[in-house]
Amino acid sequence: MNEVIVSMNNISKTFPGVKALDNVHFELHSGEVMALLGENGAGKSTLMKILSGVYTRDGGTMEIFGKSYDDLTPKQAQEAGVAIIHQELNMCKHLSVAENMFLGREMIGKGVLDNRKMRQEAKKVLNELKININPDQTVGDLPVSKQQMVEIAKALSIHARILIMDEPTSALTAREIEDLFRIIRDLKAQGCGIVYISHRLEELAQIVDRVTIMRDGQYITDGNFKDMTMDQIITNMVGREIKEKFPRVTCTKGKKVFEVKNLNAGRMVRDINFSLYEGEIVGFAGLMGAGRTETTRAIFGVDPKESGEIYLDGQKIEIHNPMDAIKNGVVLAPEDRKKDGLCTKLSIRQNLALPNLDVICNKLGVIRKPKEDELCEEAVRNLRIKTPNVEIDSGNLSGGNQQKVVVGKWLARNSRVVIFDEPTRGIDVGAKVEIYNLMNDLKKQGIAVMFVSSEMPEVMGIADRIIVMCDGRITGELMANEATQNQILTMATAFEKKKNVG
Amino acid sequence: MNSKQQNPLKKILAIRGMGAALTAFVGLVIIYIAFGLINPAVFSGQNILNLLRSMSKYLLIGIAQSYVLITGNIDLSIGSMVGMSAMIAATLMTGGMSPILAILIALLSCLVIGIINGYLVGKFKLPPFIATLGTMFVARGIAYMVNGNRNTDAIATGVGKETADKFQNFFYYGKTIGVYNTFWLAIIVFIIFFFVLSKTRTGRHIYAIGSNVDAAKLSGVNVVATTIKTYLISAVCSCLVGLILCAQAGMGNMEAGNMYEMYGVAAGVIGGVSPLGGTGILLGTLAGSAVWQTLENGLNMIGAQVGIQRVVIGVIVVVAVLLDVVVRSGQFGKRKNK
Amino acid sequence: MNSKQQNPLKKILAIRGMGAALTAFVGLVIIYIAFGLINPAVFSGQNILNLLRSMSKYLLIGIAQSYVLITGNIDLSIGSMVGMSAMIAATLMTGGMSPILAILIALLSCLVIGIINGYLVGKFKLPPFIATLGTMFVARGIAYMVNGNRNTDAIATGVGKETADKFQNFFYYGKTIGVYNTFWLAIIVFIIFFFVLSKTRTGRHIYAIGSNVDAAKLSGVNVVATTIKTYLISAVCSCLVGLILCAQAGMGNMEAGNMYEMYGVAAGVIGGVSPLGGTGILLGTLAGSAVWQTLENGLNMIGAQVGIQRVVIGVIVVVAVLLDVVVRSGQFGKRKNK
Amino acid sequence: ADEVKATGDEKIALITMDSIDQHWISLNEGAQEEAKELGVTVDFMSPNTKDDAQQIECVNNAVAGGYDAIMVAANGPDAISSALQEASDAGVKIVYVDSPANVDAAATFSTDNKAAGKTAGEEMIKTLKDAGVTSGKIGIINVNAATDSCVNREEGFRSAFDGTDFELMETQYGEGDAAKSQSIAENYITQGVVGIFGCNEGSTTGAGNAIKASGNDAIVGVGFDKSDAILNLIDDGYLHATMAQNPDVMGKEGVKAAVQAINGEDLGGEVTDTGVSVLTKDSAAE
Ligand SMILES: Nc1ncnc2c1ncn2[C@@H]1O[C@H](COP(=O)(O)OP(=O)(O)OP(=O)(O)O)[C@@H](O)[C@H]1O
Ligand SMILES: Nc1ncnc2c1ncn2[C@@H]1O[C@H](COP(=O)(O)OP(=O)(O)OP(=O)(O)O)[C@@H](O)[C@H]1O
Ligand SMILES: [Mg+2]
Ligand SMILES: [Mg+2]
Repeated sequence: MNEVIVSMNNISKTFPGVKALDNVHFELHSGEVMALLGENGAGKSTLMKILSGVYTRDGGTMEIFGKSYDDLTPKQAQEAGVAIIHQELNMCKHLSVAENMFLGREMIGKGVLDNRKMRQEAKKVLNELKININPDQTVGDLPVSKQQMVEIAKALSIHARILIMDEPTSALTAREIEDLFRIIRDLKAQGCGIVYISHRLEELAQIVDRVTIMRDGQYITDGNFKDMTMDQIITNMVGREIKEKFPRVTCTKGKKVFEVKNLNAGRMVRDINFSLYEGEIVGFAGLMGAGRTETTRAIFGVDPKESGEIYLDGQKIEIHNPMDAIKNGVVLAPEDRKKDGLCTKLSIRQNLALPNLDVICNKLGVIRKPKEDELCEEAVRNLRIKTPNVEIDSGNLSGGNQQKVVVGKWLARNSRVVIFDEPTRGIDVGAKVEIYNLMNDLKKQGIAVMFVSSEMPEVMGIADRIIVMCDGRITGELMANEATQNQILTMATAFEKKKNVG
Repeated sequence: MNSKQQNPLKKILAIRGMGAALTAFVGLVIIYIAFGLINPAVFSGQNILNLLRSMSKYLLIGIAQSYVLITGNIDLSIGSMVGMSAMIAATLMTGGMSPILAILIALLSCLVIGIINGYLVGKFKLPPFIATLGTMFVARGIAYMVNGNRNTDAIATGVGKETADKFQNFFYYGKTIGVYNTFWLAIIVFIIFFFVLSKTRTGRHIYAIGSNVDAAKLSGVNVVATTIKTYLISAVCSCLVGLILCAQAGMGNMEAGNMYEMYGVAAGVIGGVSPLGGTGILLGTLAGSAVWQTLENGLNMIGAQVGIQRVVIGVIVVVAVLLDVVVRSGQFGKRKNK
Repeated sequence: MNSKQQNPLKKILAIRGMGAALTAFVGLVIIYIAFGLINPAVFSGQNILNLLRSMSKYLLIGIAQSYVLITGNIDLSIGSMVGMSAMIAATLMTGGMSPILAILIALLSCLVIGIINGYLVGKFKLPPFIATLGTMFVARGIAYMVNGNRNTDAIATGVGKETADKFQNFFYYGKTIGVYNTFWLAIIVFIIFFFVLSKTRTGRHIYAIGSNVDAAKLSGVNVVATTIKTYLISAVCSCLVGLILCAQAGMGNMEAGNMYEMYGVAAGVIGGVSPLGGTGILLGTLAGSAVWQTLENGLNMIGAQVGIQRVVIGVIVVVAVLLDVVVRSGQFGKRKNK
Repeated sequence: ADEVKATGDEKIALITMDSIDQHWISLNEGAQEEAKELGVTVDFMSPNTKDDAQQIECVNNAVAGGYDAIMVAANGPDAISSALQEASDAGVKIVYVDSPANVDAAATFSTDNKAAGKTAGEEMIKTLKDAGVTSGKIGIINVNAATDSCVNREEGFRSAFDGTDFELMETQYGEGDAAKSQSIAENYITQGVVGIFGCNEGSTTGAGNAIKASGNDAIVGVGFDKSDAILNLIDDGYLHATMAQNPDVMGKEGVKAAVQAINGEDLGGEVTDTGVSVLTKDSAAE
């Protein structure tokens, strides 16, 4: 126990225009959970992709179980005992759970695929994890959190001795996270080495033994988790001190701005009623899959509504599509920035301008360049987007900066209601604070802010009022200053009994 | 969960892609009967034999294109490979070479085009539409060049009447158990590739690539090799069709196989193969190629004119996919768009 | 940040897609000079005039296809719309209708096909390859049907020699400032659509859809309307080409425009328009269509035979894109494959 | 041939190279006229485009459809022969119109394409000589290298130039498409040709239009087939002559022969040249 099983030294990696890793040093022991921490773009994923054979390094040495490796393919890495759960979901949506789990290492019997055996094996692994999923189910039909669990099961089914988890919990429900931690502890006891990457620093205390901290592609420090304070960790990650993790400003609650009445839209949006007021941030808490995203989409007109009314400043408004919403001053910064938020092939300029073309263009629909320049410069300045200029492909920005562009798209216009869906998912502590400050600015301007988040501490830290959803319904409402984690959790798990039958 | 107790019909219907395939079969029956009611000669034994023989080439082309489509790519060079293999085989035989050797060389040259396609798309990541548009021109150019920009003479002039007859009977004119050889040939190829796609590791990888190429790669699937394999299979099937056309005509025609790549797409898509990759089964392609051939044959037999023929074919292509999209909409919880 | 102080050349080069467009222009010059060295007649004034006139149709087709490609779709019905508009205009004029009215009706029918394409792809989410494959058959079928499955007589028989001449001169035979009208027509259309794509809201929406349709929708872009617009633009350009071919021949030819959709893809792609959507500028399409026409003209002028012509064209298509991919590889953070 | 008698039950399939060229349409019109006269059925079931495989399918369909005779214009004489042999073995009578294949038929009504091509060549040489031109480049536009009748015309045309000082250029193929053929012709004109030969309707139209576009009517255009557009071009002086075949005669005579063959008469496989007429401005004016 506790011998060095991975040793990476002086690892470097350059992407066109970016030095992602600069002489990085990393060590993993058997039987430990190592947290790999750092800001967005620090190079965590890149380092782990080198270890798992997805990328080749430009320089440095790498030993796994004492054997040194030059170039490595994903398959060779697997054979060396390395399994990785990637930051992004990597599932073939058209294939079944079992087919996905055994992809690339299918079992063969009598010369043909042995589907029965793979199914049995898959079932076994899923049962061990207490995941109730039929191995024959098509993966694309599963909710995202279940897909993430399949991904984890797939990695575990390899029986690897080195397991890398790159933000495994960002799409899991609280109960699933508990199960995952139990599994991690089991594996640790069996002597596996685990690399754990997460931006949810509050999780770390539950499982982590040691931490390695990176910043800007460089190794900063490592050490025992017990020996560091959270503030030290954060300072090392960000390179500066962060005074307040949840900066709160107080405003007086003004008049009612926005009201949703009896909104129904599909299974996940049932009879939703709530109001937003000037000078307050309303947090929407709940477990993954509670239907908050669907609610925001229905309000914004992306998904069709079955029934319900929406009032803005006392006037009833009709929203049939995002265009209607935007026209009325209701805007949404969506949850999945790669999928819904950004045109990654287009420049920052084009992304920032896209929803504001009505303002930027003249009556004939021709773009007024000075106006556009002005808008872009302001957004870059206000949001402190880190970029040499606005002509850069937005897809080349780090996650946090991408998120800032997504938010920045909406700040150039005079909105009345801004809906943020998981605006801080997957971004580092420093960037998080900047997003919070942004929301606070809006609040001060008297704009109604709806803030959906699955991270309890931030909802409690930033929101003035918290609405909790479960299974498509609103199950409770609390004032932030008197709410406790337990109260929220109780409301977030208030499933109707009949739901559990089907 | 207790899948073993399931009723067998349900089990078959549960196979992914089976629904679309069965829909195509039903459509086939309806179309066939409709034509037959207008012209009873459609029902004649000889016509059925002809139908089976003629659909064979579309089946082969359909298999070729389906393999490529399931990986989410496309092969526009299919028709040109057909022409190239027909011309190469015919030119060589007209020059006196034995059919077997000529066939092998034709096969080899198609495989070269297939490898190039596979590398361009799999390895160099060219958009398949462009890569195979290029090889489509190249292969057709070669078809023209092999015999100096003209069709060949009858192959009998080179290998002699007897050998030519043997070759032509083997691929086109001969019958086995009362059905034309062409059909048996296509069915054997169908069974082999049906098996490969549904029962082997390669088949599984083909679906995986079409569904999510990054995920497949990260799972250790050799994307380049698998992509090349699909283009090679496409080349083999195209070569066979070239040989069939060569046997049919007893000579090489430089324009042979023109537009066949599109017919292959149509056969696959009518049978439920998604051009977006990841779904479709060859049973669907079988149905699709039969639909395509029945349409062509039926419209001809009822004396429909060119114009109306094309309109009908176009409408059926659109309707087939429209039905599919409407029926399947909402699958994978795809957020419905208004 | 101080982008205003940048050197103007650098600024031009920084425009997205400009690199590929300039590469295509350089390629054009090289190809042109190469042909001219083999046959000096390539450099003659008359040949340059002919080149400008002939490339005009590829430019128009290229614009049509580029608009659709930039949204990440494709329009396979372009060639058929060309044939359809030529046949409709010619049939009506042969029947004695005034050219202006005939043109309007031809335009209208192309717009109908364009709207159908737009709805099938934008609204009903059919894969564009299939949707427009269907309308490709339908529009060609209509081209056949309008004059009862035959080419039309000379339009002069209907509208009289004088009017026919006016029509033919306007679109093809006449010159303005020493250059054929066809070229001016294409250039005007080019300037308009260049402006629309690069300077207007609609243009931005087109790029946004091609880059990420979901993000575009959530940014308030009307995806259905914009998609329909691109297919309508494609229809308008195709109609113009149909009229040009009709004027050129002085009659309607049912097969007019065959394969033009592919030439449009080639022109766009050679000029750097990505078939995956989101990138490309019309300046590239201009260069691409000139390359395509110069190839066709040059190969012809040096007396190259059909076979070798196709091979050369195929190789150039592949090489153009291969260069582009190699040069840009690593951009967009595409994972490199070992 | 006026003693042809029909029972009225005769079913004849007419399979031409394609179903859209004016030429085939005229042939069909001639056939239908005769069919009406005799009270027999003639079904026009031709491929959409000139394609061997499609034409063979049409022959197969005709056999399956129970026709008593097939009138066929062979796209490729070798290509279609095996299928025709099968048809013949199944007792179906064969009559060739326009272009024969290699299987014995009851009768053939065709143009001798090679001879007609030669006539066209001679016509061009004569016209050029009359204008005092005895040397220079001649351009040739063909459909493609696959259509036998057109290839024969080209061969005949070329043979007429043996021993002259004219330089015949590399043949270019325009797929029978008038626009494409015109581009080819324009390129020829740029290279200073004195004459252009079009091997079929589309090629000829293209050649005429290119000469018209160049404004240089000293260039001698000679072509094949007859259409309004071509006649107009001849009338305006942009084309000198066209070789007009007589497709309607082929159709009429073909039907008669087919009916005779069905009713057991032995026509002995006779080949009838239905001839070409050289249409020029003068002869067309008549
Ligand atoms: N494939 C790629 N091509 C180009 N640049 C890349 C690529 N992958 C990563 N980068 C760049 O390398 C740097 C490190 O990225 P990496 O994904 O390793 O960061 P990370 O620490 O995992 O951040 P996060 O917490 O946001 O996941 C970033 O600047 C990123 O933009
Ligand atoms: N892309 C998708 N495809 C299919 N179903 C989805 C998709 N996204 C969400 N769902 C389904 O919609 C339901 C609610 O979605 P989601 O998980 O986004 O809820 P949420 O309350 O917004 O949670 P969170 O915002 O924390 O992700 C889930 O049950 C899930 O199955
Ligand atoms: Mg990462
Ligand atoms: Mg959500």
